[in-house]
Amino acid sequence: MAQRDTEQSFDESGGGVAEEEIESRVGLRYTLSQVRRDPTAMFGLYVVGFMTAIAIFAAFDHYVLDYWFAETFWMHPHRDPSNIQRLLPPAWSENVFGEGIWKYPLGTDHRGRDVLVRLFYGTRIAISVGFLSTAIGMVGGTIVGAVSGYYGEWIDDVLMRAVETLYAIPFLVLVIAFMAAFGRELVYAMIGVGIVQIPTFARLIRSRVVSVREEDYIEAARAAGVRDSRIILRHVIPNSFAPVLVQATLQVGVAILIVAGLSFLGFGAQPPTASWGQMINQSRDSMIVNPWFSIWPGMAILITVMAFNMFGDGLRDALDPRLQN
Amino acid sequence: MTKDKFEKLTEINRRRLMKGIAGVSAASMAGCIDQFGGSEGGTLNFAQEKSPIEFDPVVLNDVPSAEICQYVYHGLYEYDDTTGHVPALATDMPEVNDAQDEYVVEIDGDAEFHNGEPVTAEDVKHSFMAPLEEETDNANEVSMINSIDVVDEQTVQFNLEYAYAPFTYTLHRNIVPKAARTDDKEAFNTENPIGSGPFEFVDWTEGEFVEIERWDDYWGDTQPNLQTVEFTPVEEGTTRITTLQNGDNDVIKGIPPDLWSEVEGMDDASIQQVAGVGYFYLAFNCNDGPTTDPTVRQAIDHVFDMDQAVSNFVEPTGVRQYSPYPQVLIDEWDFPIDEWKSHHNEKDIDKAKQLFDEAGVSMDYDWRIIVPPDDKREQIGVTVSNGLQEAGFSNTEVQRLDWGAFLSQYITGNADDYNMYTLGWSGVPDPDSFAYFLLSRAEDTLAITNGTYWGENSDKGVQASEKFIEARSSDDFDERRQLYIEGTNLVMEGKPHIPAYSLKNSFGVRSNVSDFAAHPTDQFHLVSDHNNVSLDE
Amino acid sequence: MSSEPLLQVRNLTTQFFTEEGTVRAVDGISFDVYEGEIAGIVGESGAGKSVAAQSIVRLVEEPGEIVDGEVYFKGEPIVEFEEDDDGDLAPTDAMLTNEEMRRNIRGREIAIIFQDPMESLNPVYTVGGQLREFIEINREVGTSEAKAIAVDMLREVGIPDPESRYDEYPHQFSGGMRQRVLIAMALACEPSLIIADEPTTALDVTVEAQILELVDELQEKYGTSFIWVTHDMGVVAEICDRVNVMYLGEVVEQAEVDDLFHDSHHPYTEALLASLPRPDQTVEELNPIEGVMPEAINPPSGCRFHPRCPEAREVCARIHPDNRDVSEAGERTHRAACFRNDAFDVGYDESPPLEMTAGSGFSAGLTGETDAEAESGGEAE
Amino acid sequence: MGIGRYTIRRILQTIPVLVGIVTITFFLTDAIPGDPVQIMLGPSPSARDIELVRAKYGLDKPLWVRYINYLADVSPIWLWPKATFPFVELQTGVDLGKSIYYSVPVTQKIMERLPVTLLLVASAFVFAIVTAIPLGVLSAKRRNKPTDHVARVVSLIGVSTPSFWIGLMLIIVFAYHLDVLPATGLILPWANPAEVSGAENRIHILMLSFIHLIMPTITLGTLQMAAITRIERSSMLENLSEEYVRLARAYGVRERTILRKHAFRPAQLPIITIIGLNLTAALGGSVLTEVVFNINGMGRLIITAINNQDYPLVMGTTIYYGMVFVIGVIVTDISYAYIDPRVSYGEAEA
Repeated sequence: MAQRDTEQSFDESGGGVAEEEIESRVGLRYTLSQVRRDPTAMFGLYVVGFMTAIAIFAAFDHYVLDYWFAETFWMHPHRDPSNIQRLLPPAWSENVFGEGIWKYPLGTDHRGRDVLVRLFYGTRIAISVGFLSTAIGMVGGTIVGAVSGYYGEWIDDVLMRAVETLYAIPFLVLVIAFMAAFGRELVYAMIGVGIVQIPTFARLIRSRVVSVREEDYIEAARAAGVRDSRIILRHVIPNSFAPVLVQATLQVGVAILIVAGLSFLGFGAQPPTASWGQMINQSRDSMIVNPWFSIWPGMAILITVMAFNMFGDGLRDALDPRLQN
Repeated sequence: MTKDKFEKLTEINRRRLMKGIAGVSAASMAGCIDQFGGSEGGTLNFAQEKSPIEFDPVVLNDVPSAEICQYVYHGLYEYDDTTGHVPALATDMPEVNDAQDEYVVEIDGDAEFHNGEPVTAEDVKHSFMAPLEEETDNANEVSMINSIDVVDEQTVQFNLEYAYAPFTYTLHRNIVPKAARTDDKEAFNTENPIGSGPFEFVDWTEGEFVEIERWDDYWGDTQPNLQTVEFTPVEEGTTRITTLQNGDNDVIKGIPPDLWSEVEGMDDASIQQVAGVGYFYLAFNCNDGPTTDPTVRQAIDHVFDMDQAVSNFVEPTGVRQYSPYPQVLIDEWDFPIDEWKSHHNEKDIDKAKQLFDEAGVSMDYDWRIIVPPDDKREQIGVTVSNGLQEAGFSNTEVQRLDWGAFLSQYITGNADDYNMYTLGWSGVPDPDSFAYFLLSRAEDTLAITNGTYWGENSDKGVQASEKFIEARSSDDFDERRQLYIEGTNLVMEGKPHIPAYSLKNSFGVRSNVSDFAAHPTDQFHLVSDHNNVSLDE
Repeated sequence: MSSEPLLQVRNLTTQFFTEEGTVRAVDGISFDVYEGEIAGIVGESGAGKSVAAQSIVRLVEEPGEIVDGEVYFKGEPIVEFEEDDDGDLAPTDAMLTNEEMRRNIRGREIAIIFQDPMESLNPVYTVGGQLREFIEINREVGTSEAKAIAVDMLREVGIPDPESRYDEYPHQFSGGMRQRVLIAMALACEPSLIIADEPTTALDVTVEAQILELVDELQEKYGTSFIWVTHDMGVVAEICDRVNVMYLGEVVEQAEVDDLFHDSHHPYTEALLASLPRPDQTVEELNPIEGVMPEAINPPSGCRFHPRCPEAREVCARIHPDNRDVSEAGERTHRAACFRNDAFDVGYDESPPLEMTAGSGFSAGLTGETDAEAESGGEAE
Repeated sequence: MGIGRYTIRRILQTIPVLVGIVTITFFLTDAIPGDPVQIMLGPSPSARDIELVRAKYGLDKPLWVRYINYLADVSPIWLWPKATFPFVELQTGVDLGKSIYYSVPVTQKIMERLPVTLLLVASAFVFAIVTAIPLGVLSAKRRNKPTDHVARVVSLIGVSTPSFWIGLMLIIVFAYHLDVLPATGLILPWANPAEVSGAENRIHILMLSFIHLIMPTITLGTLQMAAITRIERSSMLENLSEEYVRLARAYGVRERTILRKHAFRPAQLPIITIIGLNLTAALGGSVLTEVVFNINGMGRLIITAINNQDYPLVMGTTIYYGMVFVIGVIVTDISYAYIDPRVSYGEAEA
């Protein structure tokens, strides 16, 4: 009979990147131990770790050292070099603006700044917005989903309609409208992208909670007079943590893509702060003459998002062995 | 409304200013027959930078729409190949009274609209009065008109509120048929505009294309060679170049600086360009915040090198400009440009630091530079921001705002909104167009087109402002010149602006297009007394 | 009963090659099925019953593989191995190809009924459509005739108003009704042998009884042979003619049903019999045999049952008993693989008894087992 | 319960969502800084002008009054209270107001642009489905074989690449360097040949339309293609190990038939669901695609509206986006019900 238990409602779940309902019968620790045996997932994790390390370092240099490190040992990511050589190609090639030099291994941008150093410091934006917005979505979605699933009835109805409403307006449109209303700065991109992720998490959590709600130990806790908030926090949410973690990993990738799209449209980190989407946007005018300036930030996004997807896929597979390779 | 409206607004200013300058004879129009004869017909595909949105000159308020309307409509006067006037619907230059507040214009008896109706004095009156009566968005373009008298079928008299030197430019306004327009204004604006120009409006899909077609019964002398012209908006520079390269478009307007060499290198296309009558600048908030102090403005001028910035980010699509006046005015008015040029400062961070120190600006100050959504101006803003950081400030912010937000912010005079902004102004070839609107403290400029408040807040500013206002209503060239020089000297010293550059009107033109003419103020001419574009097969 | 068996299984060996190692799910089993009889295969979850059943029609899925043994059906070699030049085992040339299996054997000669009627019907097609398709394939009849057969068959298995229910979807049928449909499906193809793989496990007890009755009736009527795979001795008693008891991939006892029940020769069989469910309890609630069956990936040495066997002696842990005839002279054949029987001479009686170690070391067994099954494509137990 | 009743029930369920969309849109739009009247009138409006225009657009009333008014305007039916019998007044029809920037009714503007976006999104989904389903099936069939690895790498890259970047790269390569595909615009296949330059008849239009669609479709469709491939693969794998597939196999059904019928059809259920859900992502993505390819759809309309603080237009476009999504979800739900009989008969799924 064991197999039937795992068959639950796959039809509904779809298994999409955005909307995967993951059935977990095993704990988080077991999941992680499974992941460790998946080379693809581990590769993803290493890349994620690498990018995160860069982001943390970049943030440290930005907030604490005020680019002391960059200026002393490398180049300032925003400031114009004293001798501006614009739109240079990578060191090994040449274009109409000149021949690439090793001082700028990946070439220079439209202001003559080193593309590599800007990619490096742009990691901070991608990673931080990816993580923080997903965290906002996760926390918001968890609260909404847990409350909705736990109380049911009209609270559930109201919250779920609200969630559907949020989901019904295309993410990008909603975030753009949100940023138009509150501001184009990064922090609003973060909040906006966080908000649009709430439905994904809310649904996931809710479906878990609905099934957990009827469990004996919850009934027992309730009968023993434990407060609802405590039941939700101590019992219901932890029980759903593993699938949420998987979803969150995949969502970080989605968030990075949305933020890149926003930056591309001019909503997001404002110049001169380097962000990948904005670099692509800025490269548009010179794309023909120096395509490298477009290619690098695109690759950076691709690799980072792919790493999150690889790791997230691995986590999901570990959590749900039916989908394993 | 956005950059277009704003530029259009300023562009239209060129029409309302100046009088005594344009000594171009009306005769140049006569005898302009189609001397190219040859290949007639064909469709010219033209890529605009933005989509036009309306075609009724009474309400029209943006550059792309105006670019098209100039071929569908005629004004009483039009530009010659540079910035002179030639009569179009008028038979001759206007008769002006001594007080310079009455203009009498006679209309060409042959002129008629596409619907066969003759162009009458009533139509002219309607074209000028409708904006005021209907309170259209562009009504301020004709607000100097007190009344218009229909003298007879062919003669109109304009009575001005005050002597307004550049009024002949106002007379460039396109003339609409009163009856056809008032019949259904909505349809006239978007579906069925009727003018008296060499091309008829055929079809328009917003954002997609506008098609105009040669009017075979054109009353004028020069029949266009082109059969149809199709305008397509292509906003993205790279894409525009691509459509030029692959032949989707024969002419594209606006070449981004980075792609200049690419277009130059094309085998079957070339660049046509002419200096535009415009002025781009960095302006300071002289009303609030540290930039009220001239020392600080001086210091900021030292944190970067405008020469360098313009050379990096604007050239070759524009040229460095050292005063509020574009080259054409420098030449015509013989302004002391070398002296003004000497106010340019090289980058000198130490000097800047010293000046900041003198002025007592805290290194923690949050600098805020707002820029409109335009790459070149943004780059200038970023350059200043970088310079400030080099000088030791850590909190500098460049905010690229949408036109809507930008236009509502840059005039507040509030340091929380901006310490500096970059903006452009395109005007008519008269110093008034730049000095009065950008630097005077007149009621209709301060906090409206002048966001510096300089004319309000400092002695020098007040003095300069007074001179500019005075120069406006003077009818004596030498007196005006003197006033402008004195006022501008004060501007150069006080630095409410740091002049930056002026743009060229640049076009990528495929080699099968002949006789295309870029124009300083009209952007380009397809058919006129001096050119007639044709397509070689 | 004819003397020549309909199906002969000899030393059939099926293994699953997983990352963790080789699972010897079916480890050299042999049995016969004669025409017109119902042969039972009985054992606990994980004993390899279902894999054995699937191996007979060669439906073992990746990473499972039949590695040795013979299966002859009406003399046709469904499975046949020989040593190749290198001494490795390889299928013989005579062995039926996959195409021949599909065309001539599956459905047509040997039909199968799976454990779970809820999952065995495709939810997006009508019941009748599915029935008709299989009839068309296996009886080479046209669409309308197949439909007629299908409706008749539905009536035959006791589905009321079969004409209208023909067009309904599986979800509109109850579990018992679906199992009837599956039985109809099997019978409609007129096979010689039906393998029923725990067909009643998922049903509740009253429905199970009805189904068993129905099968008994139909089996008599059509004379079809059955292999009835189950873990339930009660079912065996009710329906089977001959029983094979499996434990950890091996047949440990083999006898006519009466003999087995009245005179079982293997402690495992005894334990199974002791666990016969009463109507007021479900099978799961009973935990009749101490401990959990070890994993087939690493079976215990000697007799595989010895860690759980109350009568295990030292010798049982050392020597592996084969399944040999333990019947007295003149009795019907009765095979068992237990040293208690006199047919073995390994010194069982002298050997010291073992401490019971039931279950120890296998506490995590459930999870592991589930995984292994999921990996293997699911041995439905 | 039949499909018909199911459909009606689904439609009724969307009403609160639509009200929610209007509400969110209204308050979000209201929070946009800047004064639309200021922008509308240009730099030098007189005080009188401002007041007039404010009144004209109803901007002089308090927020909640405007909200109620707007709700009344956009809902097809609305009852206003009134003093005399029957104490309510019926207001019918949908009125999204007039665009400030374009000075035409918002609905008219949207109706111009909506078909373009729908064409683009539909084309992207067709592309995604047509490529992803065979790829996913093949990948599942040849699990862990080279085909599968290639398909999985492709889909992994597909879900990880920013769509607008794909578009830019396509433009550089195919429009600029190879000069084989047009870089801008979209031509509707039902456009009037007389209005399209270079086209004389319907065939020309269709060809032009197709050629113009290629790059935008790939740009917008790649993400969907990759996502659907991934789901198709796992769904097929899932179904190939289903009991009913094994049953079919046990009854001598050919592998091909199993792949194409027995496993395939039920495996499409999650695909339908995901297409419905991903519609929101695709509509959002179309904003970027339209910007990259200079296509005048809803996406560029909303950007223009936001940049010009055209409140009625921002609200109108957002509401339409929501409506398109809601309708899309209903359509997918109904097609789901069509494929999966369990849904329309109202049986709760396991």
